[in-house]
Amino acid sequence: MWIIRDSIFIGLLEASPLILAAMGFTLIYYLNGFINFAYGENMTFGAYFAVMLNVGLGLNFYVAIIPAALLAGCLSVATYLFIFRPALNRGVKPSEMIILSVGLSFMLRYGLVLFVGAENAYLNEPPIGFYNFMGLGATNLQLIALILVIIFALNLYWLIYKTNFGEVIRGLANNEDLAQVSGINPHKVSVRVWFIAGVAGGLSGIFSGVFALANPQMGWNLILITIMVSIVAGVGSVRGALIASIVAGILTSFITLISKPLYAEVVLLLAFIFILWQRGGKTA
Amino acid sequence: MKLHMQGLSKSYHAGHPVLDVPEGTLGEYGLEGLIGPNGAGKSTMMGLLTRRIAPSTGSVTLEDGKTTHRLNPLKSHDVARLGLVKTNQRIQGFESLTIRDSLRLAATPFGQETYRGVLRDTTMDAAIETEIDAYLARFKFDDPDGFAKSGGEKKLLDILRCMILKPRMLLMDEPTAGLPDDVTQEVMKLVGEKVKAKEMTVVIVEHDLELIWKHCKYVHFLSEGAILFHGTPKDVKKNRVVAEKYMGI
Amino acid sequence: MAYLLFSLSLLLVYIGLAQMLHVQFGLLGIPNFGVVGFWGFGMYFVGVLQVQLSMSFVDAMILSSVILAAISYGLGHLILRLERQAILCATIAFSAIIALLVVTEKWATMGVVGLGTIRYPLRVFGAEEVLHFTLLLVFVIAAQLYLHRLHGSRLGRLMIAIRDNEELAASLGKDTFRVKLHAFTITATIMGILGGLSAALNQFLTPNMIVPSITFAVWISLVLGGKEHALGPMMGVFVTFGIFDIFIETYAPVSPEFAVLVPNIKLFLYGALLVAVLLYRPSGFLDKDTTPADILGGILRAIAATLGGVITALSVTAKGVETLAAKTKKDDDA
Amino acid sequence: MLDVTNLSSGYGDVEVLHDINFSVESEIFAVLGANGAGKSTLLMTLAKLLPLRGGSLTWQGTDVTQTRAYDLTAAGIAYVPQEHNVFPDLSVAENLSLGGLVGTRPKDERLAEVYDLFPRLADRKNQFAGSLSGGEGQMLAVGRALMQDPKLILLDEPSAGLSPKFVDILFEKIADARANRGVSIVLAEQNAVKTLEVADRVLVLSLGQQHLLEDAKALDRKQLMEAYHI
Repeated sequence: MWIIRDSIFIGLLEASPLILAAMGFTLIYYLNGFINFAYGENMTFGAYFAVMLNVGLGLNFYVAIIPAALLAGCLSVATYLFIFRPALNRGVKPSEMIILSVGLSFMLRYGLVLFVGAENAYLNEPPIGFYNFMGLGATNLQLIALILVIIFALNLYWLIYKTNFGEVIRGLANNEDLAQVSGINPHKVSVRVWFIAGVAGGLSGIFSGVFALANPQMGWNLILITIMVSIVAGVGSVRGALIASIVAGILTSFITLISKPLYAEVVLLLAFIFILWQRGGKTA
Repeated sequence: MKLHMQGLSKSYHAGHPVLDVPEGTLGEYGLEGLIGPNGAGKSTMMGLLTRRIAPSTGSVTLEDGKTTHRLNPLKSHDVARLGLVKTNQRIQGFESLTIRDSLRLAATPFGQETYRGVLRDTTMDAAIETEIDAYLARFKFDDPDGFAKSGGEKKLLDILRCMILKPRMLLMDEPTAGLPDDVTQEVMKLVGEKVKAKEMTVVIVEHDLELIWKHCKYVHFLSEGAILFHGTPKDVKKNRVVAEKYMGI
Repeated sequence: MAYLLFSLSLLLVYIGLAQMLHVQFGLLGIPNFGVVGFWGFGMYFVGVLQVQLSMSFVDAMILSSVILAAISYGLGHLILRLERQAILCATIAFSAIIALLVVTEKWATMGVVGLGTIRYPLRVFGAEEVLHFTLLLVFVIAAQLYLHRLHGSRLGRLMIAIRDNEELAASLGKDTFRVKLHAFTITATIMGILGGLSAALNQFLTPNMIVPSITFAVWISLVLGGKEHALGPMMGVFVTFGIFDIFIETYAPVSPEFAVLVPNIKLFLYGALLVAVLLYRPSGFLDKDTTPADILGGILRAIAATLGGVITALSVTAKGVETLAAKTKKDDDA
Repeated sequence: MLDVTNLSSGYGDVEVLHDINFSVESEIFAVLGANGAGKSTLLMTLAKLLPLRGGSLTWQGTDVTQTRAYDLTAAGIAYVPQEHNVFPDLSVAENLSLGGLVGTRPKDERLAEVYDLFPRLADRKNQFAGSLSGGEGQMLAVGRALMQDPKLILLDEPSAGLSPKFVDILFEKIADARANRGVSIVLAEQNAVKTLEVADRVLVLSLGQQHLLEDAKALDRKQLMEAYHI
């Protein structure tokens, strides 16, 4: 039994950034129907904004999170307005949109490297405390990250499924023509959705080093698993992304506990190909 | 060639079927029409016959005098190779192929596109080129060596692509939509010649009923997923049910 | 000189990969985002068989190709019926699996320690590098000639038709899945053969050679060069790898301070170029109807652009050196 | 209210409608024609989901030829497509709520009216719209349009694929909406008889051309059969 309990506990701790990233990524995927690799850089930049505000401006560690996430949201909107929307308007096909997003991802990532260097950037952490929780160890930062992720994820969930704006988003993703004749301006809604997704991505980046550090490659390392989780979760369902990311986290830690950590990824990747095949490749 | 449907049905949601044909035969009379109001299931029937849509129940068989082919286990390309071909209602095309290349593609028998063939100089086949030239002489395109430009040219190319496959049974799904009148006349003339020469049997699905009355020997009337009536154009035109289903009278 | 030969050989490998991707994506529309997986599989498999089992190069290459062909065929069966985004994800996943297995299976690959030394297949004392380069050159030229023929052939026409409208091609009696499956298997296996040839080229293999950047470098080359043009892959690799990795890194007189930035600038520009091309010229440098005359003009323009870049780089460097000198002088004075 | 002058429209490479002229007043305005006549294209163009290729469109005295679909909706024109006329992954209540985005009266008030008109929808309010039957789906689509408090509804073949009983109910509701709410309706239909029972005036299309424009009462069977080529 310990192995299940441990898997769930470690899995949740590990999956917490993934949960936000998968939900945010899914929002964009759901609305615009293409895979956005540059979302990885959205996470990276979120973490760097936090470093900048925390170390550079000396802002309190927890306070810095909020403006950093908002800045990440703005970055996301900027990529939409200046790159993706013009491309969509020109009728670039989904498979080419992906290549475009890869290009943007390279640009942002190595632009960042040129700007801040390839080394890790560290945050000024508050003192680390160590807690014993049902016989399992976790640091105070890990627990706070987990709690914050739960709060943010629930908020996002509530926004999408319980508010009028959530209806608008889902309606627009469901049937754009009908949304338009219901009085919805798709561009306005898209801008807001990219902002929300960007905020989620930024938060995910901040949490993914458990507040510790930022690195230009961090988003890139997370984006593949984010894409997989989001696609496995089904046809652009934010609810599904929430569940799938938790399952992926728990499954990873379970396999890690019984074998080599890297096998967990291999198993996940094989499962991913298998699920795609089973579903007949309906991604969007 | 004849198409025989047996217990053929298709339902997308459990319950109400979009098409339900206990028994039916198409292609006995050379040139036939298939008509019916919106939502009657004409497109579904076309899709089922060419194996683009899998049926919920029932089977389709293709009879060409000697042999009978069961179509159920076949893929859509197998059906085409048996000689059953359909023109498209919506404009379809290969945007990177010129008109001539598009016709060459259709005229090349499958299996001749080999990796070794790439090394041999076999891209031009004299017989095929002659045939294409004949078609292009009869049907004028703005620039036969360029791309099909207007919707009409694309639609015509779609029909010619099917013709050059030399099908033994041709299903035409709304051939006139988007086609200029004079081209429609010429297409129908060509179809008439092929049918007369017993090279192919043709079934036309059309909204333009004038065309059906004028050219078809036999008409099937489809409504609410069932073949309600079939007969000569005269009989069908006289039938009250037809007017009723079309206009609710 | 030896380094130049190595770089040129690597350039040929990239051209070869881009040529195969041209068939997969440019002609057939299969978005293979796992190029590094197929290439890396060939490289490591040939390397392991040679080092651990002392197999001859030819035997190792044959065995590796047969196995990779079987894998590609199986993978193709699973994914080639899927829609494009799904194919893209599945091939990325495939390459990630290969990269992970190289790290975990230490008994065969030596893991992060690295695997070596792999010897050249053609062992003539003193001329091994040249012969290996020649082998790659012959390989790439042969592939290029075949591609040119393919573009005007029945098979090429069919491939383009499948890319444009697969359902319509099927309705004309073409077994589109079979065409895709065979082409995918063949080209993926050739990617593995190029990997096998890269094993000898690199001599010493480490897992960090199997990184997604390779896939993307090939993609960027193809998309920049022109995905639908037979010369697109070659052109693309010249303007990316050729200019940056060979010309600037090897020849441009860049100061060491500046040199460490070059790879990052390169990747940044790759990204920027890709964005610009997709937004403003989606067909890439060479349109599918580009003629040889256009290409010549393009080359001249490319040279001009390169010279411009080099001059800029030189002036930046000169300025940097000047500042540095001034600073050193100030320090000295102090 | 709505004036259509020399309108032409189509999809992609094909021009479907040529030179259409009419104006809709406070009435039920029927658009009849066999399939392929261009009814759906006409309504889609009026809803501004297809751009006009020629001609102009005026709504309550304002030129709306270039107006976007969502702005036209806000100006009081609702549109019910023939197919894909609900948000399948949203519940019935959410579908109606989206319809209520425009309009000024309290949403709950309008919702109550729609549930009143279609009690079946109230029973199914938490069900996904994608799981409704054909008739219920049509009701939801009409209900969603009524939620907008429109001055004009463009209704594209609401009877297609419905059982006769449902068609009767639906036409009754349409007549009801006209009579009690004063909303004008452009009703595209193939089913001429039912339509003529409720319509004031009729535009008959034939293969993309304007065949005739007539008072519903004055139209006789022969004219109609001619237009339908039967």
